[in-house]
Amino acid sequence: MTRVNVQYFAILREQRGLTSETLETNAPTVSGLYEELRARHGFTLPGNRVRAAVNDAFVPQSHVLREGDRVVFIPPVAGG
Amino acid sequence: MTRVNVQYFAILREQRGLTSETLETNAPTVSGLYEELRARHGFTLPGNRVRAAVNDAFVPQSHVLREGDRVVFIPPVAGG
Amino acid sequence: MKSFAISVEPIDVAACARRLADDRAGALVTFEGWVRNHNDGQQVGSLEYEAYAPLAESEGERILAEARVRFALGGAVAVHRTGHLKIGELAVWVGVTAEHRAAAFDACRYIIDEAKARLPIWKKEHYASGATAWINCATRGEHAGGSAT
Amino acid sequence: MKSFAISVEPIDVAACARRLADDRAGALVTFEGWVRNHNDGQQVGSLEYEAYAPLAESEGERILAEARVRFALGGAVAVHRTGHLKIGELAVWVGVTAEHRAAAFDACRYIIDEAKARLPIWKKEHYASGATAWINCATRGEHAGGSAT
Repeated sequence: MTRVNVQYFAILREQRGLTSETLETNAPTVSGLYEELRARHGFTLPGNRVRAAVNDAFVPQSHVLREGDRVVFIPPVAGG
Repeated sequence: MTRVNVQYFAILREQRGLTSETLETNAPTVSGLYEELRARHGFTLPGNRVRAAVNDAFVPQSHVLREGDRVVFIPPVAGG
Repeated sequence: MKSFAISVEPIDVAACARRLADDRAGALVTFEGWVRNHNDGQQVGSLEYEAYAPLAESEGERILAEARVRFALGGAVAVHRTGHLKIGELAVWVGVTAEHRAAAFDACRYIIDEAKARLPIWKKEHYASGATAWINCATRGEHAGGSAT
Repeated sequence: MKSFAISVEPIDVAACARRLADDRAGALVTFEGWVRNHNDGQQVGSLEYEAYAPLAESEGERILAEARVRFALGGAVAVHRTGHLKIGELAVWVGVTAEHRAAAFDACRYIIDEAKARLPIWKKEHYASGATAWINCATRGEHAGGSAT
């Protein structure tokens, strides 16, 4: 199990009902963690529409989680 | 003879030494008037580098002068 | 002071412009993004901006650095507001100086285009009806950090 | 008040921008032309601007009207200073609003490009050496009223 802190913004924050939480996961990667949380909380955004950041830097979906990581899932931005 | 008022700006004002004058001319057009004044006052700008305005509107070089016209000869502008 | 900032306070345009004063510069081009009273045919009553601030600021600095490499600039400063904004309020300010105006126009446009496409900043429209919507979250749009080119 | 003005007084940027406030506009792009401390490799100490004001104002209004026809604008305002200006002083200000930023950028650039090429406004550089020169008067450059395209 890996312990990570997850922060939520915008639509994910509203669907989760909180701004951050610390949790333990068996998911090896950030994409695995998103799918786990999506199933648990009913996030409407599919994983391929969400980017990820770890410790305040963008990371690829295949990024491997480490103990203590701060993870942020980033919904599509407003753009135009 | 046609009586016109001539206003000078920038390098023409400095070369003429005044900002406006009223004078009588036999020149039928603005370009003829410029050549007359250029010969008299030693303006360095050739006629093809000077535009003309009459009564505060741009006119072609062939514009025919009328009694009472206010004529301005326009040196090249600063541009860029 | 940082060149790119996220601000919860109203943006002080005069103070931003003063930071760009430069005797070698002949041109200042600025962009202001204002809260519009409509979008996609709907009446908008107000707009909420939410930012993932640490990453928005580092990505914003990266965009300004890219602009300095691409264009012959003097200075470049940008500020993005967060919070609940009213119609007409200033949401984002970008200012760029250069010796010549072409570089200033190109760089200012580059910065705002990249900022809109790449910064993790979201907006929620509040409509006259009382409904709200996170823009692009559930529909179209680029991902933060995606390329806009 | 006129949309295009020649001003012997310092340009009040905040007042100009206030005239463009518009709840339907999402973008304001501004251009400021500042007196640079150098030009073509020479140190410049100050700059004198002289305008044939009535024609500069009517031609300036024509340029703003052209921009309104070509681009989807909200408002457009421009002011050109005359007189003897110091380094860093504001010589010309152009502000354009639009629903969307692309039109505001394009229109602002159009207006300043046309203004520089077409308005009967001349500038005289004063150099550190004490020498002076009317820019372009005796050398290169467009004629006032000529097309810049």
